[in-house]
Amino acid sequence: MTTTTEATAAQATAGDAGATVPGPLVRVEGLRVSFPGSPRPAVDGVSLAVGPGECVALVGESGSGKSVTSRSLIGLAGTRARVSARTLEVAGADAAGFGERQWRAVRGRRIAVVFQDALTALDPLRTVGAEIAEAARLGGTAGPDVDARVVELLTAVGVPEPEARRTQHPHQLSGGLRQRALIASALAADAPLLIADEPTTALDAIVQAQILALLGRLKAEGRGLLLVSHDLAVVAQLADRVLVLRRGEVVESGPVGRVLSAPEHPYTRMLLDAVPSGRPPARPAQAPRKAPGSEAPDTEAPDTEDVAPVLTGRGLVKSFAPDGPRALDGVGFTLRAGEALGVVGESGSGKSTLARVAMGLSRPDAGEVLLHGRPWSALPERRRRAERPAIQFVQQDPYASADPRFTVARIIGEALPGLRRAERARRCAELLDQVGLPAELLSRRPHQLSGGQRQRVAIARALAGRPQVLVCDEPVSALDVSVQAQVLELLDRLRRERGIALLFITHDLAVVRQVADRVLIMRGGSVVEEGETERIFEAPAHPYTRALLDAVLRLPGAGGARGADVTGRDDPEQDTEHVAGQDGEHVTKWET
Amino acid sequence: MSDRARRMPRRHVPPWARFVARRLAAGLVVVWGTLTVTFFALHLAPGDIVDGLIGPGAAATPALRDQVIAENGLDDPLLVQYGRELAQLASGGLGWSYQLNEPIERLLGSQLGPTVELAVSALVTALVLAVLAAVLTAGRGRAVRGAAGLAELLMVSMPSFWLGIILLTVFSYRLHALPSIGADGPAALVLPTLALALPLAGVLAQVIRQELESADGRPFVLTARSRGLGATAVLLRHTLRHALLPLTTLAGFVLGSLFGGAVLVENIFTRPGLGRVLANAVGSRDLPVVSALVVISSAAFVVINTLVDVLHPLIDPRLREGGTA
Amino acid sequence: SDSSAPPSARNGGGTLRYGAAVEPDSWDPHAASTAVTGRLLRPVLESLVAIAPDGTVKPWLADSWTVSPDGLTYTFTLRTGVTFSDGTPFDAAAVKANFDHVTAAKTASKRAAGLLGPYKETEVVDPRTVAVHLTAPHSSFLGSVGSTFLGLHSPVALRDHAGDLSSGGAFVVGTGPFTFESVTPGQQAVFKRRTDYDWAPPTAAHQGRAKLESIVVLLLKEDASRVGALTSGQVDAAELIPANRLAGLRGRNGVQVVRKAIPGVPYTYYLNTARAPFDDPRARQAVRHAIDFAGIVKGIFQGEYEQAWGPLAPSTPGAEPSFAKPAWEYSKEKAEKLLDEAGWTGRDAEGYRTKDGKRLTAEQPYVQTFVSAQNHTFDVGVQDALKQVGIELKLVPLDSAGSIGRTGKGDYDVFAFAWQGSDPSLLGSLYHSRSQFGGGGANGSRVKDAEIDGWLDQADATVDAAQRAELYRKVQRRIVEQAYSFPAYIATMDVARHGKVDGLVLDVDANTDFYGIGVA
Amino acid sequence: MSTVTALLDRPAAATRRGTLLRSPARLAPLVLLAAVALVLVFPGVFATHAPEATDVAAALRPPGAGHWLGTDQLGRDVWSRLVHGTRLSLLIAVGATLIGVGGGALLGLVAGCGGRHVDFALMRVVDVLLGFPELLLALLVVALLGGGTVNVAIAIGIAGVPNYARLVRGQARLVLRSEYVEAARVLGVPVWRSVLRHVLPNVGGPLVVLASIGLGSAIISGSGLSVLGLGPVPPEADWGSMVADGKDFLQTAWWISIAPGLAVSVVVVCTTLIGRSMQLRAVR
Ligand SMILES: Nc1ncnc2c1ncn2[C@@H]1O[C@H](COP(=O)(O)OP(=O)(O)OP(=O)(O)O)[C@@H](O)[C@H]1O
Ligand SMILES: Nc1ncnc2c1ncn2[C@@H]1O[C@H](COP(=O)(O)OP(=O)(O)OP(=O)(O)O)[C@@H](O)[C@H]1O
Ligand SMILES: [Mg+2]
Ligand SMILES: [Mg+2]
Repeated sequence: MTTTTEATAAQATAGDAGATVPGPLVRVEGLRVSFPGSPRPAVDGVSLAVGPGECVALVGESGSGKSVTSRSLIGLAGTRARVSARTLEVAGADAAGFGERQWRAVRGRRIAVVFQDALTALDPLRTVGAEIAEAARLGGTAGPDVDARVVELLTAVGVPEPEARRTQHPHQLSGGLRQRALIASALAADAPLLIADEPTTALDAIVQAQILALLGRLKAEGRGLLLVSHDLAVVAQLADRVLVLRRGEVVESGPVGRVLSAPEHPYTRMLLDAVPSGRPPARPAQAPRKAPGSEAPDTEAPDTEDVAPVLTGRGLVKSFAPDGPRALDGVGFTLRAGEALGVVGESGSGKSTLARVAMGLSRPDAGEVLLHGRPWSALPERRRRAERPAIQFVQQDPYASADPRFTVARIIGEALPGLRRAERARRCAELLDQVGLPAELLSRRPHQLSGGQRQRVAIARALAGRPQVLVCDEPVSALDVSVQAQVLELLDRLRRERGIALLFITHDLAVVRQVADRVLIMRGGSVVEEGETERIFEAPAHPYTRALLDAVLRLPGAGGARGADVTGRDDPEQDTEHVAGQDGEHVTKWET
Repeated sequence: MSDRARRMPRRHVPPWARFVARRLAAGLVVVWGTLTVTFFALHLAPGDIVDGLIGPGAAATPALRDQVIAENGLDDPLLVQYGRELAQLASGGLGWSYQLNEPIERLLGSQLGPTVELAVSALVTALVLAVLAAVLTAGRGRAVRGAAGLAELLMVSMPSFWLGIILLTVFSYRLHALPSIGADGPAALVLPTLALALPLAGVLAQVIRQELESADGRPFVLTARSRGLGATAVLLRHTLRHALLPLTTLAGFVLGSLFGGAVLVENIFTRPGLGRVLANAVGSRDLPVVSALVVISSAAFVVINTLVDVLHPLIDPRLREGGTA
Repeated sequence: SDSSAPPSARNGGGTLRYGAAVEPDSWDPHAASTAVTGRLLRPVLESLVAIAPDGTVKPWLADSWTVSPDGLTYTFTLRTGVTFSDGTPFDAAAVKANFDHVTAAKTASKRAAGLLGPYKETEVVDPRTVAVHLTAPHSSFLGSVGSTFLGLHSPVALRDHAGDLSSGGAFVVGTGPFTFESVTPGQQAVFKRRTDYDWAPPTAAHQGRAKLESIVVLLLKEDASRVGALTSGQVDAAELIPANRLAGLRGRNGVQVVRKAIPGVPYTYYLNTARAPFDDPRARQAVRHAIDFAGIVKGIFQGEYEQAWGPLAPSTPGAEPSFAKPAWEYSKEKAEKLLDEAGWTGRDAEGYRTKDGKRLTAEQPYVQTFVSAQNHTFDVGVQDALKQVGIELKLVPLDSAGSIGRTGKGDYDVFAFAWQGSDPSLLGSLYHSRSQFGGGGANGSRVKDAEIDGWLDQADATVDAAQRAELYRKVQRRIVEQAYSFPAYIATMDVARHGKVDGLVLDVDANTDFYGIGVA
Repeated sequence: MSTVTALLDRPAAATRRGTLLRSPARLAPLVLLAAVALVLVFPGVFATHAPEATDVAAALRPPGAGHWLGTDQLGRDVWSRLVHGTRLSLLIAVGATLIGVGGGALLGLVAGCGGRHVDFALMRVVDVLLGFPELLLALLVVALLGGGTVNVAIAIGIAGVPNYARLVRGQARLVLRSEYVEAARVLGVPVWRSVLRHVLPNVGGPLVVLASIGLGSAIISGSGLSVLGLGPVPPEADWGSMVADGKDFLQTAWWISIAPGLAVSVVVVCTTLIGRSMQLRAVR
């Protein structure tokens, strides 16, 4: 235990250890974190150090301890976490004996964090402006400057109309906007070290590029960056060194170029192999491929040609204030059995709103949604209930979509009514297994799961009732590539075997290319372009689509299966720009 | 569904104003309902109203009974009496006390002020104490929080007349620090305020503590802490606001316990006040007085609850979009 | 010696802060039911006659009076030079206005009208002479006229503010040494000295204006508050100190207790003689023998009060002197024997006596708001005492309306209450067969005893004091002999005062006489 | 090994240190309540005297050998009265709380989860109830149902209904908007079941606090009503009426009312602690 004198000394050091400290901003050796009730430690012997102007990336399997590691560095591993380390230095001070007060001096000012749960990480009762201002004030900005600083930060992270947005509450923002607001609040105090846990999961490619450019600039200014990401392309662009985690242990580490191009550990190799190719998947011939709308039936798929649309939206309009902007402005779509419709688009363009309207969770101001050709959005909830099990939803925010009091078993069990206890337990375990989760998680509560684990629980729940339609809002955003591949494979199989229709919202173009038959491109509440996936990727018609595709990052490296080019177009110039774009500004322009 | 309603162009009446107007209109119905139940309750209770009015100790002659009955129209059919009562109140006057034989305005006039004064000061004290208890113990060790929690529980479980007597004994009779009686000046307000406020503060503090503890693990609290906010700052800027919701919902409970506690506390501290009047009036079935008090109390509740319902969306923006759809 | 000092020194002034135990239900004694109204208004409202501590009648606002031989007309010659504090002169018309107000239907008098008895009318003979006519002889008339219940309001106040008198304060205007300044219900009443007062009764300790400049009466209903206010010096004197606090107060320096037994009817248990089981005198006597009154009194009142034996407290003028001593003995054996004789020989599972399979049960309704805590405790003690001889006493809590309803119908076996008063004619309201509940009386035992009725009627009609007293003594002896009722204890009025308060004496009704008090 | 143990998060440290200490602390309220329950079931075993037996010779004895908690002004044994009063006290406390919480939760849930009009109408009914002084409500109930302990419990329970109802309805409206209730809706879970599964437990926190406080205040309210002759009828006594009876003796014989007062406190403290730890176990 720490004596008072030690603590005070440590605090003093932490307090005035400013830019004068030459050493690493944070250094930890042999970090071990375990939670009561878990057989294995969540983090087991991780060592890392981040210096000024350096970016270290943590990559690895979902649930491998990336988030727990990063939280441990600011003393927030969790109330029941048992944390130990051989060495733990923060801002040059020995943090081993830190008490709450010393940690407070470190948090925000020396180390800022962007948490993974971006969608729930902001106080729902306060405006995002207030949240950012709070961080700014703690960072020393005072008085009248604060407002200006808030706007400046929001602009920096690419939030359109920052003046208007800062007065909004988190629930009024789209997922991507929330994430950007969270990043802005983490930047507010100018901490020398920034820990960013999956900072771009909810962002479209263009905005993501913008954020990455911003982070690159910060790095160039001499700030340290600890980046947690499952997106290897992002890692490749920003990181100097990379640590690959698996089951709480570092399996491989080294300079980013070496690890990504010449992986030594089989797990790393497996991970790189799992990166979606971005090329059109080799679809089985019998997979139903639909031509959009009224066009002539596809002769290749005679068995589904006369299939009536399962879910149709017509002229959907939705706005959240009487005279406010329209989150949906005349959107229509058609989804047939066995078909996958991808929805991509700008963050805040109304994708989630569309999903909620399609699900009958939100009533459109105009237009209607039909299920199996029958009214759906216009029905009273009571009459919808009977059909609910057939149309399932994976919400964008898996954290908020699970009752914090429920265990995983109950969360999934809720979708399995009428089963006997043992049967239900068996089904739950089976479903978890399908999404690559061990059955031991059944007794956990949501806050005891990693981000990717929560997301998979949500997917398992949606699948439990064997739906015919599945609406997924960013279902794989928190999954590392290997797990993501497994989940996508599962969805594809269900589609083939059971003819499930998928409405698949994602910002990840590689994923959409792999999954979707047809794609809707949305922007500002409208569909700007719609068409067969290949057509859109090969020959985008709308300038925004082109810009979006252009903004896509890809893994650099030696071609082959690993060298992924999502756009599918050969554009070596673009490639080099991306690789070199680590500290250069990456701005993509388009006309509308 | 209300999204649609909101879109409909309305004349330039702000929605909250329309809401308040609607609620106050409904409030009138509430007051009427309360009054009606009261009226019939007092008439249905066993025993004759006249006997209650005349009271014991009086040598009640049949002549006196008839006199009181005629005087107050108690021989009219119940519905006629009910109508008269309503008409009386509708005309704006509170009427005349059967039992005390004086106008109710006068009876209540001198009593309303002290009760309101006591209630408000007790409410403010209770709130301040409760928040203070939460703030001072936030983030402290288990022992400190446990001790504070236990102290709050003890406050809660103590009858206020007891607490009153103990406060009196210590501060007034033993230490001669504060007056035990009367309603003049702030000094005389201290002890009765404490007697009323301490149990209430206990309740409020418990609710706050409960909210804080369940908020502890939420992601937004983690974010706030990651900015370097201390436990107190997290509490003041974030979690307290979350606790405000159940707290304000308790406003009715608070008002009720202030009223109820006032009866006993006013007695012990010899303060004028409505509590005493009510106890007497109910005891002697002095219907006009009871009705007047019921009107006052239910109007107070209507106003408080309307206020709370207006406040809620201000506290929690998620409640601003109407309807559950 | 006191009265020989120069007036200026005597009447130096000062304020008395006085803790009263009860709050009046009405500040108009003509309408009120509670004795406290009179107790607190005595300094403001005066009477035609004054009652000396021995019960004799002395002149006050009436210099003299005559009673017609048939006892039907009382003619008062009024004192001159008396004015009400609003300047109205006191005269015969004022007296008439008051008595008319008492008996007016609108006043709905709960007590005063009863005191006037068989009132017929008041006649203004001349400004100084007033005659009150009765329809029947009423020997206690003079005594009643002396009580504050029949105190005299200013006729102007009666004319202009008849509806406001109950509110008290400046509406109440009298001839007394103090004026009623203000009242805050639930808190206090304030009285101010009248400087031109000069008509104190001969029973008073001094003449001229009062010694106190003002009186602040604090209405401290809670015993603890009242005693606490006294010990902490917030009041100078406090009345009705509960017995269990007396010992503690006596030991304090500077505090003195002035004590007087409260005259009237002690807290008394009335057994309903109109129905079984207490229509049987043996059952009544058994109950009386079964209760260890002395023990309970000692336990509850810590030895401060004494057991009572007679229907009237010994301090009441006209009380039978022999009842100052034990009139029966406490003996469970006797009780058991009497009950056996009365046929209650069986026993049921709970140990209660039975007769023909019916349990020996008695119901005692009570109104908790009107029964003091001590008296309620007493009831519980009695309950246990009766249980020990096999009688089940059920205490039935009711609200006041409910209880009046039941007592009016005679639907009870035991009923208990006390009644303050200083005239033996009280017995008429309690034991005359005419005085049933609801009929203007409080005949708790529902006694219909021809002998008692006869004596009471005679006593009412006679004008001879000695004969009247003897008749009332007969009534008292008969009540004890028949065990119609039995008293519990003799309550005393204990007023505690700080040393700076002098001249505090209790009058014939055991009420504080504010006129004589001075504060150093 | 030269592993330095770094306790990075203070609460975690506190938890670990407290584990051993805490279990008995968790246990204590359970044990105490169990003891109360035992006393309730077998008062005869614990009482040393008959509860209503007076013994004026032994009045106002302070706590001591013969009378553990002393005697009252009639010489009754305070301990035995306390023991025998347990049944009535808990009857009032638990009965009133059940009625209050049950009725309130039902009303609140229906209002919170029903449509706008249902909500509006129900909340106005609640307002009417709220407008009643508790005393009056008690009188009404007694008028309609007759006196006695059970009806007093009903009266106190009804008086509590509006408070619980408003609380539950407020929380329900919030929880109903949460995404996890939405998720349940998507699964086709009927509203009422969602309400039972998600809303009720989430409303539970403040409700448990209020309800456990309600237990004690029901006893205390009961004592207030018994002053009006609406409570237990002597010789029966509950803790509330014992407190009320003894209040005039606080200065001279404190044990008469302190003992039952403490009993009330013990029950309130224990139930609250248990309720809270159940609550917390559900979220931690
Ligand atoms: N509070 C907790 N209690 C118990 N186990 C926990 C807790 N928090 C995290 N874990 C477990 O620790 C492991 C590591 O979690 P962590 O959140 O660090 O994973 P991650 O690498 O960030 O994964 P992802 O990419 O899915 O976010 C997981 O297995 C998770 O279930
Ligand atoms: N409850 C609400 N109140 C007000 N505005 C809202 C609300 N919900 C969404 N919006 C606004 O509607 C627009 C569309 O939001 P939506 O969540 O559908 O975007 P999205 O396409 O899902 O974005 P992302 O990819 O960032 O999740 C955004 O501008 C958002 O701020
Ligand atoms: Mg993570
Ligand atoms: Mg979205």
